[in-house]
Amino acid sequence: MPEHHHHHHDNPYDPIPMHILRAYYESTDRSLKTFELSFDKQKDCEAFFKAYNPGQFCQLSIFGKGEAPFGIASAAWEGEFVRFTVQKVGSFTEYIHTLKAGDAIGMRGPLGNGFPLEDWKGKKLVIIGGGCAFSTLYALTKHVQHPQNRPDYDQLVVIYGARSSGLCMYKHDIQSWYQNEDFEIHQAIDVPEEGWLHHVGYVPDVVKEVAPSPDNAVAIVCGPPIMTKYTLPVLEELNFAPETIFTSLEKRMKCGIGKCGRCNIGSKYICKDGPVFSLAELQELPDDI
Amino acid sequence: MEAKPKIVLFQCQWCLYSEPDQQWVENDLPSSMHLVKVPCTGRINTLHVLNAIQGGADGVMISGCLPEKCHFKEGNLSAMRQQDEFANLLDYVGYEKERIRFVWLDLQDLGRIQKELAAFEADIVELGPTQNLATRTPQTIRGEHA
Amino acid sequence: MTYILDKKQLEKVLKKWSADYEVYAPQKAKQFSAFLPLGSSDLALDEPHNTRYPPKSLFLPQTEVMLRYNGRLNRLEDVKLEIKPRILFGIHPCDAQAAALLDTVFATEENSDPYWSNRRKETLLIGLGCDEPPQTCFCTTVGGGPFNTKGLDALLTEMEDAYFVEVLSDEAEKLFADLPKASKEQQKQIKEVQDSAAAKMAPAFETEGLKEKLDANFDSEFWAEISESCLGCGVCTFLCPTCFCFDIVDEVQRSERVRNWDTCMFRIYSLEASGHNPRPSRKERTRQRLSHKYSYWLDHAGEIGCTGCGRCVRYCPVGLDIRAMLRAANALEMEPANA
Amino acid sequence: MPEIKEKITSEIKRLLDEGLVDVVIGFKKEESPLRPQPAFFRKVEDLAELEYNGLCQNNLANYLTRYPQDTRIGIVVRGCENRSVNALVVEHQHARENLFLIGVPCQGIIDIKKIIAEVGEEVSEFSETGDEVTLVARGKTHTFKRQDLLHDSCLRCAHPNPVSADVVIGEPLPEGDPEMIRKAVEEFEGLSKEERYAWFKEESERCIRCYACREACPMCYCTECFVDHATPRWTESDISPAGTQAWHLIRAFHQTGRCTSCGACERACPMDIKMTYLTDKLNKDMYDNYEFIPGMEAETQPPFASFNLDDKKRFVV
Repeated sequence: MPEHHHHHHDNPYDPIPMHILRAYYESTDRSLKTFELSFDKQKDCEAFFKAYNPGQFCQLSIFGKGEAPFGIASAAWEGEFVRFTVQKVGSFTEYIHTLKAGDAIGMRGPLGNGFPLEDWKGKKLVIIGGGCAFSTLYALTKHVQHPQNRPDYDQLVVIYGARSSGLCMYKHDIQSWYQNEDFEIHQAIDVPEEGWLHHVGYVPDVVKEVAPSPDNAVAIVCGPPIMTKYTLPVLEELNFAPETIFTSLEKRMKCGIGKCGRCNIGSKYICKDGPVFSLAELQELPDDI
Repeated sequence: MEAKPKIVLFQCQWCLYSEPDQQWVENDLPSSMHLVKVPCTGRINTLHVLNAIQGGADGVMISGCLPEKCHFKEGNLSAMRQQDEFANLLDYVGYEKERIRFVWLDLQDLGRIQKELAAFEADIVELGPTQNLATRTPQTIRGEHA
Repeated sequence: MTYILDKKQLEKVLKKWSADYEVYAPQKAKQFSAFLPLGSSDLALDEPHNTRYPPKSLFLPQTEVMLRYNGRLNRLEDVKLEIKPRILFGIHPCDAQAAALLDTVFATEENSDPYWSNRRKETLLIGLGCDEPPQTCFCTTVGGGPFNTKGLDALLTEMEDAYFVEVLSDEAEKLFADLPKASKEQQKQIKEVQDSAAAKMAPAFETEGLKEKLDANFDSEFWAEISESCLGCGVCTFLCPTCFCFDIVDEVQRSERVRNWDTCMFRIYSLEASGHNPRPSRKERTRQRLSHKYSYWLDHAGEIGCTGCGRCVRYCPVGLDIRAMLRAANALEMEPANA
Repeated sequence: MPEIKEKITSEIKRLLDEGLVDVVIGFKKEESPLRPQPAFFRKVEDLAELEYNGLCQNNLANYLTRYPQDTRIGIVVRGCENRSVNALVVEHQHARENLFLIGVPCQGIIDIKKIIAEVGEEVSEFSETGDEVTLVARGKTHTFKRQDLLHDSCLRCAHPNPVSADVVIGEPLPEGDPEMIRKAVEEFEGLSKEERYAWFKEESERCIRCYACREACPMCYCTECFVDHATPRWTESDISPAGTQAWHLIRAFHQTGRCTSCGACERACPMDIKMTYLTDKLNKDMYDNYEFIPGMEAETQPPFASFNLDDKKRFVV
């Protein structure tokens, strides 16, 4: 009989009972929808926020449909809810899109390691996102934005690209960021549109154009694989060291807690050891993505 | 058999029955019968039939157009070859092939679908319940043996 | 403490334990022996090798109902996890070692797997050493041995008319305390039997530096060569006592969330919704299987994730032999990674 | 046998030397004489490893679908393998002109499970002469009649000779008796339905869903198998009775008019599950209803790929 640890008796496979507080479309083509979930039970709420760190993800769970991982798009200070933006890509997300306020949903998390916020204290944050993967970066920005956290970090540069203005997420909030003096915000869309006042072009090109200084800075890149692939060399050209570049990986996963085995790259499990990795860490891993 | 046998009816959407019959099938089918409309009997995969059986159906009836009147020319005949042999295979492993019936129907056959279903139901009652093929039922923890 | 269990007393002892435990032991089934609840069939303790189906299934069943739910409410219903205490009698040391290895995956400090852990903490492993190890076995190569005690609560060594029982845990002590104790002389005999069994097993391959070879040759054509005949079935991994990968699916008609053994040898294991597959061919999948056992396990637990039980060798439908594959890996050059 | 192995070797050498093929699929020796392994010869030097004997238990046609159509493949084929190749050519899985079939009349595949049951797995030597098989296990010599060790499907084999090989090595063997399969099927059909179901249940529910049967079968080449299909999910993917029964029924059914009765599925099964009684039944019906035997030539589509208005005589009363 082996020694067993009994830190808590909860079953990590049991979804936390949640319900939908608010659901609203994020994009004009209705492919992106944001859900804010609140907890059925106060103790689950407390446990969640005790553990939560921006950059983490949750498994959303619908009995009969299964589970899928989604990055958390809200900061703890925003209230006792958890925000996700779900892109409609398959049958599971299609189903989630049909849910409305009041509907029941299950959630497991927070899972994985978030951004190493402690290590970043005192530094400038260059936040680079594209598409719906920007959601966790939104959570990060919201977190840093809070008056209590803001003094911990130096300048904040946000570069956010979407395919078109209609696909830009969190529009009203991001619009308000422009008023903020210690914020540098760059939005971009892929092709020109009438009335668009910001950058036009792909994210790597915008990064090149903005050319953030690597001095006392870390860069955080989250986006579709192709965007990440072309952004990393731009950052290296700008003299960001691999230890100061961070990204978040995605892979097929099931359990979310490092047991079911499928999301590994070499000996690292994305769900448990990630999803956030520094470029320096990634360079140590085999090409198994 | 205490309760009425559960019957799944696969109906080709092109071989509509006469209007009152179709009305009956769509609105008044007894609750022990379950209607599945398909674009052509040729579209019915044997997996559909097996699914119905494993889902608890006591009998499966497939209603298709007459051999030379298929909307897609010969979907019904190609279906027949497969469904016939599938029924033979099920029979081979102990599941009576009489529980799967193929009927050829035409628009003119007024009242025939009711008669066919009633006759089929009577035959299934006659056969009694079958234990010979597992249905999908909640599992106790299995796998702890080989 | 070492006790003597007379073979003639065995059935009686097992029956006595049955009052307080569910006792499982290898028994003869129609085709081959398997771990079954005591009384299912005749005991099969005399077979030269392991049960074909690994006893990991007693901790991690191939199919397990994790949760039951009410689909309409989208809410959980309770599934009882507690089990009656168990004894696995006659488990071979390689399988016991595998259970201990898998504790590092499932019985973790954080996010401990309750299904695994509940069964493990309620189960005593009474091992039976192998005095005639078959040629497909290679436990001594990977740090085990035919009389290795890792993971066991007691180890039996078969002698002429009796089993000599080395008790290794307090719980097991209670099971055997009534039996006569072995003398010094008898204990020496046990040692001789055990040593001679281990001596019969020649090292199958070199493990020193193997991890480095595998890591360095991640992109090598070697993987395509050794996997060319691989069928891509799940025999090696499903029968493996240390393979633990699983899939989680909702069985809709049953309102159950179920986990099933899964395997890196299947194409769909790593296939993503986008259609992208990081391991598109048997080459990448074979690499994952071998690297996991002989490299990643070392990073995770400091040990090789293979106990040399020989099942993958015995039952591979195309005769692929992991020992030959690893010897071939050892013969590779140390090239820079990601070359 | 040794002389056949030599002739195969020299034929492959010729094909490679003359640049007629890109790869030749055959068997090679492995550490244990019990387990020769499928092998892929691209260089003449590698031919020293070549093996050919009754223990070569896989159907090599299985590997054809892994190569692009324009790969020129040489392949060692016995009767069933030749028919599998034909069935694959019918289904356009490889271009016949890019295949070179080295035919060998087959005396039947020896079931290693039968050997292990008799003498254990510690076999150090294996040899065969005519109808006799000699094994050395744990230093002891055992002699068996080949017939007593043959795999069950080979005992019922009707066509041991290659039917369309480009070259045949060895003398043709007498054809088998097609009644053997018929008799076995009819014997099963003669049982009561409860007995038949009890058998099917016991066999199918031992399944561990490893899909070795699927992967060992040359005709199971679908990119996505029905059991792997996500929407809709056709069957339970676990080892519940309904899941395993569905797998065994539909796997067999998808072989209707395509299976060449090679028995590779059963030999691959780690749980010793019988499967050929299902495919034999389907094949028997295909012959009785449509006079079709899979793989006898490389032109005719199997019965389920076609239909005939005459069918209605059978189906419409």
